[in-house]
Amino acid sequence: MGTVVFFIFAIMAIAAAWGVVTSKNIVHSALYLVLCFSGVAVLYVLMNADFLAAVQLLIYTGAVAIMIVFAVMLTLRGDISVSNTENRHWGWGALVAALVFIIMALVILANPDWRILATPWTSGGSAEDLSLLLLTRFMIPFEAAAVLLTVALVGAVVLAKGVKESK
Amino acid sequence: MNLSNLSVGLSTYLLVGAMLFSIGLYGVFAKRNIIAILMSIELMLNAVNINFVAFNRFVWNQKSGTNYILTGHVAALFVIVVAAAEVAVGLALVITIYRNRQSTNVDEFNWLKW
Amino acid sequence: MFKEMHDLFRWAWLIPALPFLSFLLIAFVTKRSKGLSSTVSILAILASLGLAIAIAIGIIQSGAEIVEHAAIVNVNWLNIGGLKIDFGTVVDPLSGMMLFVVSLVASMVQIYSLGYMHGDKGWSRYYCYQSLFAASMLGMVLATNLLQLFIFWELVGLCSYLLIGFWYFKVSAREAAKKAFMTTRVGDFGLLLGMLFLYTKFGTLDFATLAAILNTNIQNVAVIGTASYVTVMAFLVFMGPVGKSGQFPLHVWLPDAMEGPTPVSALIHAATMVVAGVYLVARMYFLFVHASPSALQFVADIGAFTAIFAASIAIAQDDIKRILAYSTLSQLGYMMFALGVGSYSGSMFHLMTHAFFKALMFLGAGSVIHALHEKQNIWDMGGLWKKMPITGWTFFIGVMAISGVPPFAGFFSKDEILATALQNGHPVVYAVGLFTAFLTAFYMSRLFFVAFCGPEKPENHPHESPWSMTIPLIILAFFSVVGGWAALPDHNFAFFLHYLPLGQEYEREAINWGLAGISVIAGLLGIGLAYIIYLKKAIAAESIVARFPRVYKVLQNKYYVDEFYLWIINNIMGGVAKVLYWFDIYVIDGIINGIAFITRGSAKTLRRTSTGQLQTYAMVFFFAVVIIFMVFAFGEGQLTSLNPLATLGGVK
Amino acid sequence: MISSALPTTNSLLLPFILLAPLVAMLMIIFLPKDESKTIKIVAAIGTLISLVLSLYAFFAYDRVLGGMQFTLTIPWIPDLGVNLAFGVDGISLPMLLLTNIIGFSSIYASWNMEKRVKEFFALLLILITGVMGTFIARDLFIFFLFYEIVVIPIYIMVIIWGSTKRVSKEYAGMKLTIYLLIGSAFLLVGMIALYLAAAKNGQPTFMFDQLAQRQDLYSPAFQKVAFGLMLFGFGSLISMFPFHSWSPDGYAGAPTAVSMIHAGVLKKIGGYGLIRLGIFVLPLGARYWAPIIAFLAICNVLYAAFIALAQKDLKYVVGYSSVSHMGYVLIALAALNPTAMTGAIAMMFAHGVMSALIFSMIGFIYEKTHTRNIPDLGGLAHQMPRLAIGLMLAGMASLGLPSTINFISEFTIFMGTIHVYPVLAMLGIFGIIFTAVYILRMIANVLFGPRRPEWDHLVDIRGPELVPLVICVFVIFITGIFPNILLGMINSGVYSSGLAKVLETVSQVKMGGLF
Amino acid sequence: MVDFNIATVLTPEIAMAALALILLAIGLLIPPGARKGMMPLTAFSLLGVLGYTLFDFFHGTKALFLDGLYLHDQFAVYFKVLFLAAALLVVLSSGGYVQKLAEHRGEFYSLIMTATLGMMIMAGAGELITMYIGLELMTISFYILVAYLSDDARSSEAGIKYLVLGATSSAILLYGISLVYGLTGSTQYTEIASGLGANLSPASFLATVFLLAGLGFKISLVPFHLWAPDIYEGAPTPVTAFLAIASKAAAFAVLIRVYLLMMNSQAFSGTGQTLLVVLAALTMILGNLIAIPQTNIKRLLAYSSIAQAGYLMVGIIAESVAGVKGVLFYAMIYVFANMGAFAVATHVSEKQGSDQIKDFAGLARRSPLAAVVMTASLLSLAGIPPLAGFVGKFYLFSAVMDSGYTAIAYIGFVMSMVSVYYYLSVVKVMFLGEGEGLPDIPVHGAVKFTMVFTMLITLAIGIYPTPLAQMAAAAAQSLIK
Repeated sequence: MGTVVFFIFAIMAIAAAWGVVTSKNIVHSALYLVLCFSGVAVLYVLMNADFLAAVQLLIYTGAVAIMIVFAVMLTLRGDISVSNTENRHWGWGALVAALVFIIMALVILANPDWRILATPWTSGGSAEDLSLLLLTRFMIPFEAAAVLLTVALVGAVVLAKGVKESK
Repeated sequence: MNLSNLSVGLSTYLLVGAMLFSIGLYGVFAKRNIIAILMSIELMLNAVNINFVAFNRFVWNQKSGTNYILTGHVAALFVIVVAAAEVAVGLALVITIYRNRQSTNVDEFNWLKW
Repeated sequence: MFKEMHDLFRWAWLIPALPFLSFLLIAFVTKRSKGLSSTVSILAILASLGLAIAIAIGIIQSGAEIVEHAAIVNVNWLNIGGLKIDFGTVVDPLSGMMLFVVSLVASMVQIYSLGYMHGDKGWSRYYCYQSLFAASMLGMVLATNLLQLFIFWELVGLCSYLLIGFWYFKVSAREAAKKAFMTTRVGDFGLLLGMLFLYTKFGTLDFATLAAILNTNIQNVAVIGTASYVTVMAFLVFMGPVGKSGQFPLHVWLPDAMEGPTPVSALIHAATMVVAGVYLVARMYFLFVHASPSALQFVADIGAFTAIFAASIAIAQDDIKRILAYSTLSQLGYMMFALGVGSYSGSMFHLMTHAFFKALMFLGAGSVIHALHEKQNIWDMGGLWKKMPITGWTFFIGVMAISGVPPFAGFFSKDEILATALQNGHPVVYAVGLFTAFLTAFYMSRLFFVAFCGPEKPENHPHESPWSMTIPLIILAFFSVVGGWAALPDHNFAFFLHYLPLGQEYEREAINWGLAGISVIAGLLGIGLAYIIYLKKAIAAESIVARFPRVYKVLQNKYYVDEFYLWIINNIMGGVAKVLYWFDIYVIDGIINGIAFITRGSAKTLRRTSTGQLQTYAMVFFFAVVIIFMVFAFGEGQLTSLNPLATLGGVK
Repeated sequence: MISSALPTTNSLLLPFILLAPLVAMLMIIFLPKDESKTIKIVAAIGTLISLVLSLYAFFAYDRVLGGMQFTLTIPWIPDLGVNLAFGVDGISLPMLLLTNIIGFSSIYASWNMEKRVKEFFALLLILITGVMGTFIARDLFIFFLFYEIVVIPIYIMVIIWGSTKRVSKEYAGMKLTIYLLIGSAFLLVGMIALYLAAAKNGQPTFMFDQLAQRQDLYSPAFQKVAFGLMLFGFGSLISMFPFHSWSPDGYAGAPTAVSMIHAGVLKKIGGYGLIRLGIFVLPLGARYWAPIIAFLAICNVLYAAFIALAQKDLKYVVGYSSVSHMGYVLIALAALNPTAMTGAIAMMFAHGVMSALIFSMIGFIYEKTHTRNIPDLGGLAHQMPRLAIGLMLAGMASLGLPSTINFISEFTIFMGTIHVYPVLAMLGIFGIIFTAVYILRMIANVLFGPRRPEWDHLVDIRGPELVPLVICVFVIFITGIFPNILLGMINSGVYSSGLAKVLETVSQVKMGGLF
Repeated sequence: MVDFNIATVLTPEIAMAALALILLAIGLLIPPGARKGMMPLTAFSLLGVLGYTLFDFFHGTKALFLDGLYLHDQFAVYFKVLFLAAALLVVLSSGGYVQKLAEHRGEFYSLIMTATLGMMIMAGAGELITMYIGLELMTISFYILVAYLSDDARSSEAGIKYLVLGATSSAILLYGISLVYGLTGSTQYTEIASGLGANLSPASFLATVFLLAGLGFKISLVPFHLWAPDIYEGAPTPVTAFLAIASKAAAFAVLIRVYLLMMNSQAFSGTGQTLLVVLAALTMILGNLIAIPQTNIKRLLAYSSIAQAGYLMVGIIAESVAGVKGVLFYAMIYVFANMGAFAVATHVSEKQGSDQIKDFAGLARRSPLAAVVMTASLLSLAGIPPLAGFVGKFYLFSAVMDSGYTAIAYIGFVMSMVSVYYYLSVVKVMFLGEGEGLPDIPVHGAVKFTMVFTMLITLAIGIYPTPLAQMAAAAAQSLIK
């Protein structure tokens, strides 16, 4: 059953990702992105990362996607159906991306240690377990991440508001 | 949810990650709209997260000591945070540059060259 | 006696030092004051002359003793590992004679110049150079070793250069000076090489030591190397004299050197400097003697050829100084072949007498030129004997002397040379010498008859020169007459000098009146022929010229040797220089500039990789990642494990 | 003066010599811009102090004792083994003296400088200090440091105060700089390789003497490669064929003072380095490369002499002539025997003084006539007799006239080389003929000939302008007439520093050479 | 669990975070008229932290915190000193520049603080996730700083380029981290070292390459360098300075740590090492070559800094204490040399309104101090004695030659002499161009101080490098047991 679920959502995620990069309409791309994130969230659940799945849904499908949609709306002009076209070099892009995929896939497939099935899950993974880690071992990156978010906030404000040189 | 009897292997998960990564990469390479590029980057970061979680689940699930067992999750969490921050700044930048250039087409962002 | 004399000889260094002092004085102190400069210079050279006379007397008194034990004083000059050179003075009959001749002629010329150079702007400079020349020449004569000699040798060359180019505003003087320096430089190249080989072989350049080594070891070829090695050295050393003494083929500079003031020509290019080569060969005679016979034969051949070669040119020249110059060349050839045929003392004898009468004739010519306001063509002169009696008479003495008419000096020395040539088995050389004597008499008489005896030219207003010019003429004329008597009553200058090379016993020999008669006849024939052609005009010179137009042209153009050299210098050397310059600019520099150009060009091309398109950057980035990974994996031999078939098939 | 009165270790004499121009430079920096007279005087005093002190060093040096004297050693960068070590021996002392002679003269040769005086003299003093530093350094690192210090001031001086002729001064300056720097890049690699090889025994050092002592640490193969690198670096500096092409252009572009110092002393660092670093430390490498050096040296002599014949620009003539003369130094180095080595050092000294003199004279000519084109000049002896004397004496020295130091050094060189490379040495001696040709042609065409009215307004050199003339001529002739003053010193240097012993050892080594 | 003295050890980081927030607050709270005091305030607080860090360097003890996830060794502290010094100099030299900003001055300084904080975390990180967060903190601060002049389209363009490329590169870095995690089960350096040592698989190679690419992007290693010139050109000049100096140094701090663990794993024994050599050589060659035809001073300095990264890589390739020491030494002097150049460039572009090299014409006359400082800085970058760059290069290349890589030393030295060519072109313009009729450019206050200070330090280290060399040696020793 898990296998079926996995394949459904994995294929969904990949297909949605494909949609993101191939859709000619930027709004469609944004919606595909939401779909993709959701599919990935399901994969997290399949891998016993329930908390992460929740975070994924909240942050990505919620916050990030909404932000993107806002940005799309703010910057949209002209015909929306051609708002997201490919550039001239897309063929080369496809080639390089394919090459990257090939080496990644080869490496993954060539590694016998990774041709394994899951052992029973023993490690927890609840918000509590994670928070304990974050506040002890990963205290410094955690604090830094807090600063990082502040910086992002400030930066977004500064940039969006615009800094002018006084003449 | 009890999905303990799943039978999909690590490689498969990793392949999904790799595929998402490459698709995102393609998006970065090929899309004209800067927002689409930002979205593609999000895809790549997601692919990495799949990797982290999968490795945590399959390989290091039983590694002794509580200190280690959730490193992948923690990493994924941080990546999500960073991705969010990045996208926030990125979109703000998009707005800025749109104000300046009246465009979101990266092909036109080539004033700085040579 | 000898001991006391030896103390005198220790002071020989003063002879060059005094003129050198005067040179410094003039250069740094008195150059503003004309009178003072000339006074200083003349006083110095006269003092040197006095000393030289004293030393000469001392030498004569010392007799054979000084021949065997030359008075040598040495101080160390340079002492480094592998090279030790002394400076010193050697007093022996050879140097004594030279000292006397040089200081005498130099003083005469300097006194003469008081009149000749009167009013010249470069007066002080002139006496400055004169003093330097006297110092260098006298220093060269006194040199105890080859390097010292070479140093002064070059310095006299420098003075010659300076004095030829004394009137530096004349382009011809400038070019002549340059030519003189460059030509002699070619000879010096060989001399320098010879010196180097000598030092490497024998570890010394000291004449006495070298002679001793060669004399003692000559049998033992293993010690000093083969005779041919010595011969090579002899040839190389001989190159110096070829340049300096104007032997063929490096004779070209000497006629041009007449661009200098005439007293300079008299002093340097007739009497003293040009004989330096002869002097050098005489000094190094032991080397030539020990070399294979071909070396001396070569010297003789070159000398003889130069003698007749220059004499033949002199016939066709019209410029009074050039005639004298070619005559000098010819006489130098005489001295050289004298050495070659083994007439060592004869050569030195001729050197001395030639110095007297050639200086006399040059000064006489100078007197004429002075009187005629720089006219030098003999055909523009005429009838000068009457207007300038002193000059005329003294010049006549000179002509007689050079023509070998007894009892004038030239007769004795020339006769000794010719006699030795025949005795030592060089009949061809003898014949050449004899014919040269005939030619010499001919062209000198031609000069004399045309310039002094011919019809007066109305446009000329000659008058006798001032006393400062005539007194030296008279003194030199005196020596031109009595100079040869030194050989009397025996017929050999060696008697006078008590000197033979290699310490051989001097043998008296009587004068061979038969041979002497032949040479006198040759001289008289020459004079007679000139008399007939130029004074009597019994045979028209023009008709001879008309009969052999080519020959005349070739002679007048000095066998086109100058043209040939000029062609070589302009076309070969200049051409090579241009080609190499082209090579330097376009190939060597071109490579450098090419590298720079390639660098800049590639930089400009590579710059275009930065397209400004961020997606291109990203693609390059990931493509590079792929490539690096592939290389990495391939290099580490991991590529096979990446084979997907193997992976999927589970073949492990 | 007896040197034993001086402390033989930690003498402060050399630092003072080094510091005097530096202090003058600092004073100049703080002087106001328009006080050009004061600036020049300060510069002159600074170099004069150095000159006097180095003269004192020259005569106070104990030739009997030999070796390094007036030494000073301060550990500087301990982890690299760098010592701030100064000292002079018979090899470096003449070069030090030469530097100061030329340095002092060059100040006066630039006495008429009016453009950006302050910067000019400040840079010039840096240049002089740098060159001096290379010669008194006993430590390779310090040596190299000083050497590279001088490159940039030269560039700046060329581009600001230089002159343009066949090539632009910017090009000339850049070519000069990059050429020397690329050469020094290879040198640096060789130097590091040497340093690392010497540090194999665990005690890193840059001291020349210690590097030389550790012969057993350098394999023959290593020596070959390392010496090759040195040869490239120093060879470029001494303008060895075919790495000479910076030299004529560089000199033509440079202002007088720079040409003087560059041709006079800076170039000699190449020869000095080849002795100090190449032959002392890597004798086997030197032995291996010697035939090649000798061959290239003769190329230098003849090739450059020929090209000088075809030149019309005065500075190009002298530029190529200096390339030609360096050939003599190089072949002497290649001969690898004490006599030739003495000659080489003497030649460097002699050529230094001579070229300084000739460049200063040409500088005055250019300054007054604004041309260096030989056909445009002529008859200058009429208007400027003193300058004519200077140029002529320099020319005579250049063609190796006896009684100049140049003759003795050439002679010593030939003496040392003739039995090692007979054919090549003969070809080299043959070169003196061509030297005579182009020098005499230059002198004749510039100084002599009819008076030209267009130059009648020229004023002869006078006052301070005479200083380079007087000093250089005095040095040329006094050392030429009494050569033991200089050659005795060098000789004691060659023997007491152990160079002679090294040469003796190496000459007995059999090696498969190229010729 | 938590070490009781972690607070004392983390003082600089905490102080930086606090300062960032305080400056942010002050910037918002105080009235615009009083904002002139922002610069001195920032500078003095940075100076305080720098002083503490220096004290820490000499008197602190080596310690591991949080099970080795965060390291406090002299290596880390050395880099913190470096970052703080760079930040201080940037702040000092940017006073005039920031004055021109109508608003958000507080944020500017605050962002410099956070970027510095990110670098410090990178240097101290003992594991990859912490490192990554530090890196992102730095990078995101830089995204904003680069695009700070939001009405300047070039600045925005640089920002967007940096953001896209930076994010892509961090994605690949993350992918590498995930692979490392997958291979070894840990993100901690020491454990990775032991884990990878036994595992030589394509995956470990891929992880290595991805990590190298991610970090190589930051140090602008060829072929991951293409972003640098564009971003350097577009960014505000002080930001460019900071970006070129500090962010590169931070990436090197990480690279050294990561590389040393890779080194243990044999992954870099054969081909890997060769690859690095080739990349370093390419970096030196391309950086120096492309710099030649540049006409914009910032772009020129960008390519120059690419080349400098190549030199620094050489020290890493040496795989020895000496090599690391060389990198540390060179990185420090690089701060001062580059800072001097950028201070002048900032000042001139502020007065002149242009970054074109031709606008430096006659600077030697218009502002002798600036011209001299620029010359000294550029020549130090080129490695001309007696300036510090020479000694630095000497350390680097002697280390790499000692490890047996002579070829790269040739390339390095030759290319650094080629670099003299374009540095001298700038010098030429400054000294030769007369700049007719242009007014003098006076230099005052903090900017003057920065210029003089950097030049003096460059000169002083070049003449007497021992103190810095000892510091670098101590730091390198603390890293490698």
